[in-house]
Amino acid sequence: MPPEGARPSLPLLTGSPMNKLRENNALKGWMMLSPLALVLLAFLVTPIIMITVVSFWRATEFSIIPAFVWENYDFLFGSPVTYTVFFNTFKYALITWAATFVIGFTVAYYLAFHIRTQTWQIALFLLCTIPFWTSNIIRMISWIPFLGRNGIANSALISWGVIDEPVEWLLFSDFAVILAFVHLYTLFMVVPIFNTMMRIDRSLIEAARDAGANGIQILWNVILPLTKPGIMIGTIFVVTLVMGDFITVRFMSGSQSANVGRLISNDIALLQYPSASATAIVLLLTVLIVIGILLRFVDIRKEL
Amino acid sequence: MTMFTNRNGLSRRTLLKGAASTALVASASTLGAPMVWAQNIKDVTIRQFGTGVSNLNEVATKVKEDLGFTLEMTALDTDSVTQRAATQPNSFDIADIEYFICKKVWAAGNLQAMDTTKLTNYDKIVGIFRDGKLTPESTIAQGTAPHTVGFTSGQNGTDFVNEESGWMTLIPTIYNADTLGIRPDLIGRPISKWSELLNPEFKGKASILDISSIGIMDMAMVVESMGEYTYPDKGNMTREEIDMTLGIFTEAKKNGQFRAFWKSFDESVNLMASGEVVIQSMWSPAITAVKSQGVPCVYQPLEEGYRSWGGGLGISAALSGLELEAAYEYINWYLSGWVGGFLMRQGYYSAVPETSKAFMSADEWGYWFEGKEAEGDITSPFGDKLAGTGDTRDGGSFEDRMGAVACWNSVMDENQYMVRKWNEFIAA
Amino acid sequence: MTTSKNDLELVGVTKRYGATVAVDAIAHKFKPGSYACLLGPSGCGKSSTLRMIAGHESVTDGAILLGGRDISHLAPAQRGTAMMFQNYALFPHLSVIDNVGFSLKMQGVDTAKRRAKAGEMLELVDLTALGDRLPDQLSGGQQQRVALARALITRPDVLLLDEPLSALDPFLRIRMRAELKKLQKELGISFIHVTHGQDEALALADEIVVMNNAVIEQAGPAQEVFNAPKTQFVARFMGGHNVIALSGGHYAIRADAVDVTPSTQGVVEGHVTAVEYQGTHVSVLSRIAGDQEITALIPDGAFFANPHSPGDTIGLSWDTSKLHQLTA
Amino acid sequence: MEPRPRSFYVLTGFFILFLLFLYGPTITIGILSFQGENGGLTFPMRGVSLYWFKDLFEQQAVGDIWGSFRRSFVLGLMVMVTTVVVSVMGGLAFRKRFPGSGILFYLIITSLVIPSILISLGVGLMFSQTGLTVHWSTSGFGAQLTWTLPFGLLIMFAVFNRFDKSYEEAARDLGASPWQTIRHVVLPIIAPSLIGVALFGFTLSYDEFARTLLTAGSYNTLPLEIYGMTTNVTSPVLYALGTLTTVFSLVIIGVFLALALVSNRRRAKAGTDAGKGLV
Repeated sequence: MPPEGARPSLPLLTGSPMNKLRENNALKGWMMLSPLALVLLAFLVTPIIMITVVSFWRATEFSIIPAFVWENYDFLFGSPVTYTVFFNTFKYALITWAATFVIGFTVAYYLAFHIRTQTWQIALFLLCTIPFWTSNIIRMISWIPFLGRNGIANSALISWGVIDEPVEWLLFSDFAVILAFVHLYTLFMVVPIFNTMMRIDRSLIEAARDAGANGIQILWNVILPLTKPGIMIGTIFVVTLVMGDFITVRFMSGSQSANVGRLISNDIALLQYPSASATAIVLLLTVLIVIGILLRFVDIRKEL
Repeated sequence: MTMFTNRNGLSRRTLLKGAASTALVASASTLGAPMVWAQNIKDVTIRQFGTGVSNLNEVATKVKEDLGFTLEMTALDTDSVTQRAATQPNSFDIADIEYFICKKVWAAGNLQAMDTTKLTNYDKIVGIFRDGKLTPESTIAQGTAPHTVGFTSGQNGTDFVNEESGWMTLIPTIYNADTLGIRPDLIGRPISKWSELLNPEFKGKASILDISSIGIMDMAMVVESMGEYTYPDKGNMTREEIDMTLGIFTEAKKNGQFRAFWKSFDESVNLMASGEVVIQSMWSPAITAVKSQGVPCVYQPLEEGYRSWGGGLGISAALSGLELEAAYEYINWYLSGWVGGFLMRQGYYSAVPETSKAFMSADEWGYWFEGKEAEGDITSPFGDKLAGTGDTRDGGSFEDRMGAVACWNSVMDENQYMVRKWNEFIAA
Repeated sequence: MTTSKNDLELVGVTKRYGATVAVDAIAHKFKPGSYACLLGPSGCGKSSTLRMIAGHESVTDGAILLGGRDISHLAPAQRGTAMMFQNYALFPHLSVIDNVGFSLKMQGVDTAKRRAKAGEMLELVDLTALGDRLPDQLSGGQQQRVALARALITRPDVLLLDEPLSALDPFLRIRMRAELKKLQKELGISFIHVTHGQDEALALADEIVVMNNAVIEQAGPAQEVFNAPKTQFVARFMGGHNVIALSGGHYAIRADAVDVTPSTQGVVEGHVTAVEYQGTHVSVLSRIAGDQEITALIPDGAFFANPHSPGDTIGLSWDTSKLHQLTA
Repeated sequence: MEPRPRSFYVLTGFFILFLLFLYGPTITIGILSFQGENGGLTFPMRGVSLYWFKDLFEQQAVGDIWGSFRRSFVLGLMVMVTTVVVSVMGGLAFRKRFPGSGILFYLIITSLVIPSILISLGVGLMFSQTGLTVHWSTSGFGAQLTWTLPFGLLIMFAVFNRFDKSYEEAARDLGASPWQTIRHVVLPIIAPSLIGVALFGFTLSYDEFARTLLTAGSYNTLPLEIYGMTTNVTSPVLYALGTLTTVFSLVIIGVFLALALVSNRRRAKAGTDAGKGLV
């Protein structure tokens, strides 16, 4: 085949040969994507279908029975606790998002715009990532000696004379849960925001300064809007990680609070797979709706 | 031929060896000469799983030493244990589970009944696991008492029978009587009733465990002790009783009575040792662990008695042939005393105490089993000092403790309802 | 002496990055209200100079005076300068009209007024119809005009242009050249335009400042710089000149002042090495004694009447009065 | 040097606080892992010793740390290789739009955002209902890929968005077959990013907990083992393990960084501009 054959712009290649070429593209594309498609089919699509099916099944103590009943959903929507738990899930997601956003944006901004050499930028960035290589579970439980009634934080505050009695809400509280979330997931915000910021043309900042914008105005009118894609990607990570979590809430609230993930994991632990499945399906739909809304603000494929 | 499932990637050589000895076994079995395959049993690997309480690597090491075959241990938390026993029959050969879990999973058909005639020490197993009575005069406690789920009607039975039928579902191994753990130094006064758990004095400093089938029993003990209600059978509540029980605790939770709920052994230890909690439901080795950190902690005997639990070994339904023989041999070895002594020296009880006695010093036996004052330092099998001269065990002797059992961990008919309500309680 | 407000003067302006000197104590007074080009090869310091004037780079030493006041340490927006960036630096997230009105927004001007003002500016650059588009929906030429409008809306005394035409294709470049020149005349403010193209500088500038190695080699009216280069560098860089080493030193002579004659009749004898047809002219490159190259630019009629090809021996002659001695 | 604005110092302060926040627990773990022989999981320190590290190398009362470490390591490598290969193929294929590519793209996004416990539950159910046995190298492997592949693909999308296509066109003009173009032009240019994908693939797998929870079968991976240990172990050996796994992770990062450096240096030596093709 002559090399020109690869150039569809040639007038010769209209009509059927063109179509053939397009088909060929699809075929080639699918061949290249077949391993990916197979993995997703086997370990994403089929499990979701499986969960959907099982959510209509019945369960006994130790086994699950194929059926088509709505009782799992009835129970789920019939219990006031479900609404509390979903509310909690959103609450954790929202507060964690706000905190990780403020911290992540500030850190990324500092690294991208206040650190001048690339070597230092990379070095400081790596410094931020190191703690993320410790096992999540160990990182989480190590807050306990820090925040406890007789923990480091309370001892320090007492010895400084800030407080007289140990502060109880540091541990086993919503505060502790969110603190752990922020600690675990801020990097997921820093990375994409830093990445987008690094791609902002520095002359835009100069142009803004030229136009009389002060630091805050530049931040608000230039950097923030241009960082939006990174913020969105970070938001997607943080929100989905928090909404799907079930371990952090358990450890850090001392099992006193629950989010949807815990509801599911408790059901799983008690072999109530159909009930867990129904909750999981509702959670999945919720997450997908939230992500769908977020994706309206950003074209992920273009912005990467 | 089901004898040699090529499960663990046996090499061709072992397979050949196996085949040869199968023929030998076949010809020799009539002569009653199991010695022939004793050569071969070294190639067997038995996979056991259970909670960390008894799935100890020391046991596996000792098995290799004494019996020659390999025992692979996987330690999981209580929920995962139930899950695996019920849903992953192929992932284990021996299940080390609790009796109340057995009630859940036996009907699933994942385990096979065991022939008591093959158990050398069957006659020495304590009464609790045979007819339910510690002594002939004992009354049987409420809940899932081990003997009620310990026997099935025959080799292929999926039911439970109340008499010693010769076919056991689980071979009993370990059990204990649980109560509340307290920090005497932080409480500063005697505690004698279960109801103290909800005493507003301990607001923000109490805890219970977040394992529904065990937790609900602790709750029931508290509710009865408070004089709120007397259950016809704590081990088998009605929906109303479940609602009422959890209602009382939800109220307390909302009032900030609890500092945390714990799900794992380690959490309960840390809560107690760090002073986050001063009174909570607890397991005996957890008390030991707190004490070994130099923190005063008492496993407080209470007026209303103990909540008890028992565990045993079940054999996978898939097991047969040489591996089944190995499993029986392992179980017989398990009951022959070494493991019993090992467990008793940590504060549990052995199902066959008299064989264990040989593996304990007189002082240890006196302290742990007879409730006598220690004559010297009492150490755990791992070398930690647990008690000094003159100390006595919390709750006294075996008879005192196991004789005061008020209920057993259980699975009730309304378990599913209870589980959902429990889930709501945790989320509330 | 009167100082008009667009009187820009550089006094010993220096820029050092660590040990590297980017701009070495340059001094120059720009003619007010004129079109000036900073010309030089890349790395000569012209961009740094422009950015120092704009306030995007600090001045290591020296002062920048505009209308008599020292602006060297003022914020960019307070200097009375405005900058048009090389790649235009249009805000990709803002529409054309919002880009143009950006500085007004920064001053807190309300939306209606801002838009009206921006509209006027767009009219000036002929883009009224495209106000609502986003920058990446515009062609290069349109983007450039938006950038121009955005810079001019601040009513600067001096407009600084950083290689503004480099991103355009040749046709557009020539058209924009004319427009820039026209605009400068209309507005009557100073334009300082950085470029590395001598043709661009010649076409636009009233005044050319040639920079090399962090210093100003020569500054003056375009014609003067072209016709009377002071140094070898300027002569070569401006192009159209031959630099010849003669007994008295180095001399420059314009290529079109060199005649091709039969080999014996010239001032010197040369061997043709290349012949390039350039439309109106033909350039004849030849090598003379001393391994020097000389280009002669011959009107095409004259050349084709008496053509030469590489390898020919020819004579080269010139009017000695057209020789121009170089200082360095 | 340009003078620093005041905001720089404020932000530097903020950044230092952020680092303290990040490192607090890691440092706490680090310090407590040197706890004396009789010390507990919390402060105060009772002496300083290497006892718990030594203890880590002896047999624990329960579990099998080194076995689980070995499994996690092997699984990490499996996931890493698969992620790199599949992501590159996916990244190449996704440069053109073709029928069905949109659906697949949304599946990738779904895979990225789906709560991990759903994968665990779904894969577990799927295996148990079809009578298959869950095992870390089959179901666990697949479940982890649903998390590492979207990551790898997102990185590849970012890489190919910035990939100058004229390199490929040049290669094709010079007579390279499509495979040769990929092998000799595309892959060398994107190699540094592939190291990144590999690092992500390995560490995401090595640290994955929720997706492996119901899919690992009889043998624990390291995070499951650590989780198991939190239920049974009450000594600082847990922290020693935490410190050791952090150090191990750092070694892995170090190896990858060194690889990147070496490949860069070799390029510099060879005097090529490969790797610069990303604009």
